[in-house]
Amino acid sequence: MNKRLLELNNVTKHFPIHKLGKKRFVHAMDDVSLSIHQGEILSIVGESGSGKTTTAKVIAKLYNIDSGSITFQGNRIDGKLTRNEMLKYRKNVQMIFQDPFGSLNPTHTIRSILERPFIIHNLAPKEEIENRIKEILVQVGMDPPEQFMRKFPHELSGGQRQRVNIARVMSVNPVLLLADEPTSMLDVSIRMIIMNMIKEFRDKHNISYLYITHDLAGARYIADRIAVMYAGMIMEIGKADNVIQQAYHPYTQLLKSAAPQPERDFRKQKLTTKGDIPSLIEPPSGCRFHPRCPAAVPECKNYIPPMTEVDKDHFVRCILK
Amino acid sequence: MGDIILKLQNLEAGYIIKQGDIKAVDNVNFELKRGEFLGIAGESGCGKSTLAYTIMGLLEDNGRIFNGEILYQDKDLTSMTENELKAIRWQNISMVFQSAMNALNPVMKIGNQLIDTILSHKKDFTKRDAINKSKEMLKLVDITEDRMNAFPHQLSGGMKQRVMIAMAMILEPDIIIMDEPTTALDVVVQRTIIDKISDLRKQFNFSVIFITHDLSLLVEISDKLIIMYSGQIIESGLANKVYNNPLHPYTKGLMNSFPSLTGKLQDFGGIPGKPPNFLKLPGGCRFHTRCPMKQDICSKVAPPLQQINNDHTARCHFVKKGN
Amino acid sequence: MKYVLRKFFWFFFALYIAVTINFILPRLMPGDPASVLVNKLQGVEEGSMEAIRAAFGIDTDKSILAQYGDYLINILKGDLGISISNYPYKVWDVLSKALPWTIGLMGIATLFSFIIGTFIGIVVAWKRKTKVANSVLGIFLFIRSFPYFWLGLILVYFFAFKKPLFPLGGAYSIGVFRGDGLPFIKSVIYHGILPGLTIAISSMGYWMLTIRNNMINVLAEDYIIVARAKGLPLTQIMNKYAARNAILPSVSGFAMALGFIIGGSLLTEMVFSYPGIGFMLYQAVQQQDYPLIQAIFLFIAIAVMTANFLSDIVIMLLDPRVRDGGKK
Amino acid sequence: MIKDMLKLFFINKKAFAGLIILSLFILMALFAPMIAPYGPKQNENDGEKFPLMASPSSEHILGTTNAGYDLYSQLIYGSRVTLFVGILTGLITTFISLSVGLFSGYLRGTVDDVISFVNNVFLVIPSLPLVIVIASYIPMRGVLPIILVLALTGWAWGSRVVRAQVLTIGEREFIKVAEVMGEKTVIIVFREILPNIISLVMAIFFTSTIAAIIGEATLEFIGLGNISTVTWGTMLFWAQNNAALLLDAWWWFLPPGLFIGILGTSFALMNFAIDEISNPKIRKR
Repeated sequence: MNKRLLELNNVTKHFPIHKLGKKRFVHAMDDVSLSIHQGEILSIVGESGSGKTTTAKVIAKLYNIDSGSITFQGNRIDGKLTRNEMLKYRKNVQMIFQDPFGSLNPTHTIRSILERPFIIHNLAPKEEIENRIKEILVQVGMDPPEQFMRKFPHELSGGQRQRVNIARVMSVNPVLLLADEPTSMLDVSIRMIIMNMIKEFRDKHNISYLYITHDLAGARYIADRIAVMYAGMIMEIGKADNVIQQAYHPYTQLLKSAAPQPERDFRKQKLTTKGDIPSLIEPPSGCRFHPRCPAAVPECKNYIPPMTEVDKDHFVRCILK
Repeated sequence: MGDIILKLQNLEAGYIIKQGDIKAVDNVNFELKRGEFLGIAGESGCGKSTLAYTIMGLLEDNGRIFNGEILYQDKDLTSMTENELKAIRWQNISMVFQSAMNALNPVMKIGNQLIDTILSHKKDFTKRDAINKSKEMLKLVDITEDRMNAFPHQLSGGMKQRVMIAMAMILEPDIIIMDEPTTALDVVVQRTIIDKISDLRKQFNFSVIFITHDLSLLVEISDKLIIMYSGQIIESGLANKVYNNPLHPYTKGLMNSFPSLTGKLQDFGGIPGKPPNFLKLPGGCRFHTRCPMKQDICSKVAPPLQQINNDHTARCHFVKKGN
Repeated sequence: MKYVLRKFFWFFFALYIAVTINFILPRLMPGDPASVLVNKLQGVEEGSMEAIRAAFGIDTDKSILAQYGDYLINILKGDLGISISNYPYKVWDVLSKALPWTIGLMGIATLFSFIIGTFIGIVVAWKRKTKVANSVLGIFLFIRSFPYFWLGLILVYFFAFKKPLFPLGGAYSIGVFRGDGLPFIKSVIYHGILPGLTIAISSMGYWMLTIRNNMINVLAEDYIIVARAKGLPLTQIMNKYAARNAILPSVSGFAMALGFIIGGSLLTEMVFSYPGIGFMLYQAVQQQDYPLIQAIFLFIAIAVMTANFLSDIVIMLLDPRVRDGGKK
Repeated sequence: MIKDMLKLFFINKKAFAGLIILSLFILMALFAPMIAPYGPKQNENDGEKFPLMASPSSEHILGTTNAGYDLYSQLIYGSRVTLFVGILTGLITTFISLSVGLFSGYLRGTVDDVISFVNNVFLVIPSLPLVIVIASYIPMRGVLPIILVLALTGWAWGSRVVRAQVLTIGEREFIKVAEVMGEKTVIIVFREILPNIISLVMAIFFTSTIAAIIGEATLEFIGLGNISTVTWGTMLFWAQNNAALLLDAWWWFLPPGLFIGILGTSFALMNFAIDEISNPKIRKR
């Protein structure tokens, strides 16, 4: 639990947008620092446009970062890697995407989708691949595997497709899995099953996760620690239960009060915020949340508060703390 | 809350496709009172959207109403001509669609899209009246009147959905059907919209049929709850009763699929397997293939929807009256 | 506004490329146009010969860059050189006589075919399940597969030769003059009907199919269902909701198709001996009048690019998303 | 998926009709010497000269030309060049469109900027007039120059459509998955993207083949092709040059054009069927 597996230090990622005239940027990630320990599940929670998916894609090396550093198992990986280094990194770090149908090429059978990892990373001799695929399919609960191997993605349900996706990433025995809202497009009845499977792989194989979600309750259920992102910045990070139960940041509190809670009589509670998620092209000055913050004071406009430790391992980016 | 304004009796509807008939709504009965908030929950493909489209009379060309009645204030919508239906649709029963992104015509100003709704129904309205009414409705959903001249792409997702709510309310209908109106939206936006709907309902006393797969949200906001599975109602009742005392194993499974935000952390399970194909429905109880409590009888005899007590029904062999 | 500027910039740049291609082509070709020119003009006195060479840009004494510079300057001055087959007339003079005919005939025919074809396409999509709609679709699919010139031949054969309802060719009757007023106009219209019809019939299928496919895509959109649910009259749904959205890709396709249609129309003019630039191109090709061929190509390129630019502007007026610099 | 599509293709009535017509033409081209009563440039049989400008008769089903050639035989032999030019040009055009579109769409960045710029220029330059200009400079011996000229001026539309499609597919998650898995670019392009645009590729092939058939006929008709070969286009050229129309020799100019149209229709039908199959919105309704 204590070994640091992945570390992001002050990572910034801006996407240029092409328009006539001056060059402008989408501030997708600003000054993001976080770390994931061996065998830990860190959940990033935030609304769309908060930069959580960009964070995962940056770690997956789908994007290069603008500044800061990313260290994996003690080695910097944010620069350009050789083909071999890249392959090695890819074998260790894998990603599960949100859309279970979009993640599977509709023109290939499950079998030919699942044999790619073995071929790319040279994991098994040709004649063994078939058996390895079967093993892994059983592991993700697709039993009997023969029945599924010949099928095309469109012949499977959403839950089955996501199982195939998990099977594919599991086949390379990764140490870190980036899961980008892996259950949000699934039917409610199957979500917990997939989440439980993810948890189980952590327990059994000591795999670490970066688990991205917009569902606060789900994050609390699955994660050891939670990071709350807003408009490209981390606002609060700490032990899962602490972040939820003692939410310091007004934004975390907002998310909390907005989440559906059947045990509460909602008629009594009203949201205290107005407005939409700010433009990431021209983000608000100072604290990114100040235009919507019910507790904002004049200084909030003027400077970006630093991350402050409010409790043990519980950090908040708010001027009031 | 008062009189019954909508009553579905033995409604059967669905689609005719090459491989056979699909009865996506199978023998559905319910009553909706004035001012009531009825939640309908179920997985994708349980027939909840088909139900909405059937009530609206908007089924696609291959859609059919096979049997049953939809009684709006004792008038049967299923036996009406398209013209008679037109007089009731939107005027008395309107709808908010799932994807606000695509529900507005991208090349028309939203003001005009509101106005044409009024003008096609209210013959005594002048254009001026319609404009004023539209502005008034936009104000109700917290959109300033200068947005009358905006095009849909200039609005955020939440704003578009609020425009759709204004559009659904503009003729002051008795019933608004909402088909997953907040599914595509972020939690905070979702909450503001839900708040808005509840305010407006208090103010105008219309009934809402709210369709979603998000049971945790539904329990929180509904008066009455209907759980659908494979085209059938498998449990219905007052929302707090269904939440506190779910009877059907499927409902229990659904309840167990939402981890609690602040409550005790326990293991949550979900429901393995997938809903049956409408073309190859299993014999007996439709849920028996996925049911953790299944017995021999379940695959042989289809259970009826039983009245368990005053406000609670369930379709399972193993629930008894007074449970 | 940025959108217009960008399109305007692109328009000029494309134009510049077309002009440059026009300069490069004869210099890349294996044959020697200069020798053709010299052969053709044998007997012309040496002084004019020099002038022609210079005008045509085959001044071998100068470097290619200098030639290019001269060429660009000449183009800017509207000096396209001298037509070989119409010596000693300038290309521009020859061309300007043919231009109005082509612009008139092709412009009107294309506009008609666009409007009618689009209209038919909308109706066919709206009533796509009826037998009539399907057979109309089939007929257009069939007609579209024929070369324009052959359709022209068929029309001439049946409606001018077998049943002399219309003239065999030309733009107006012999013996009628420009100054005659109404009789001249009548004659022009009378002569324009068959060639116009050829262009209209053969290009109509394109518009019809394009808008039909767009319509079918649009009709599956949610806002159509909403419009239906709102109880709007069908005509309003069809026009303001469906057709209004479906026509956008058609308009942006207009310019692109125009290149194709102009190509086809050129051939139509040949069949009807219509004194436009198509017929002129035919004659120029036969007589190897390279300056004229190139000038005609340049003109067509300019026409297509202008149309392209205009359709971009129309799209901007029709689609608020483009106006805001969003989509596309 | 691809198999399903092919299956649908063969079930589709329009595609089937198109396929039948095309096969008939191909058979006609292959077995021309057996079907045609005479050679394409034969003006005598056993020392007996054919009549000139004869109307259809039992000896000459479609009459003869002013040089005494049998038009029925010419029509049959003409299918050879027309089909050859059409299909080969279609293939080359599709190949260029596909390679340009695939790589500019997937690689993006500067490569894409440059390629799409050139592409856009080619798109707005009217191709037929350009072909005429080019063809008027090169002496056309054989059909190869025609094929090259048509292919080189006809690829722009296709590559733009491919590029647009590749751009959207490139955004799909399975491409990202392949990247994260460590696939090589070449494999991503050919194994992951290409199978997803098969229907588009077919559509481009059909469309460009029709364009090539008409383009070839047009060039021949103006006299820019090799007028000594026998194709449907040159048949029309000779018919026009000898005023067949004014001589009421319908048998000379009617059949070749009709055949061009029918051949074009067969491709159009298949193209239409592909559209029906691959566009779920059209299929559904």
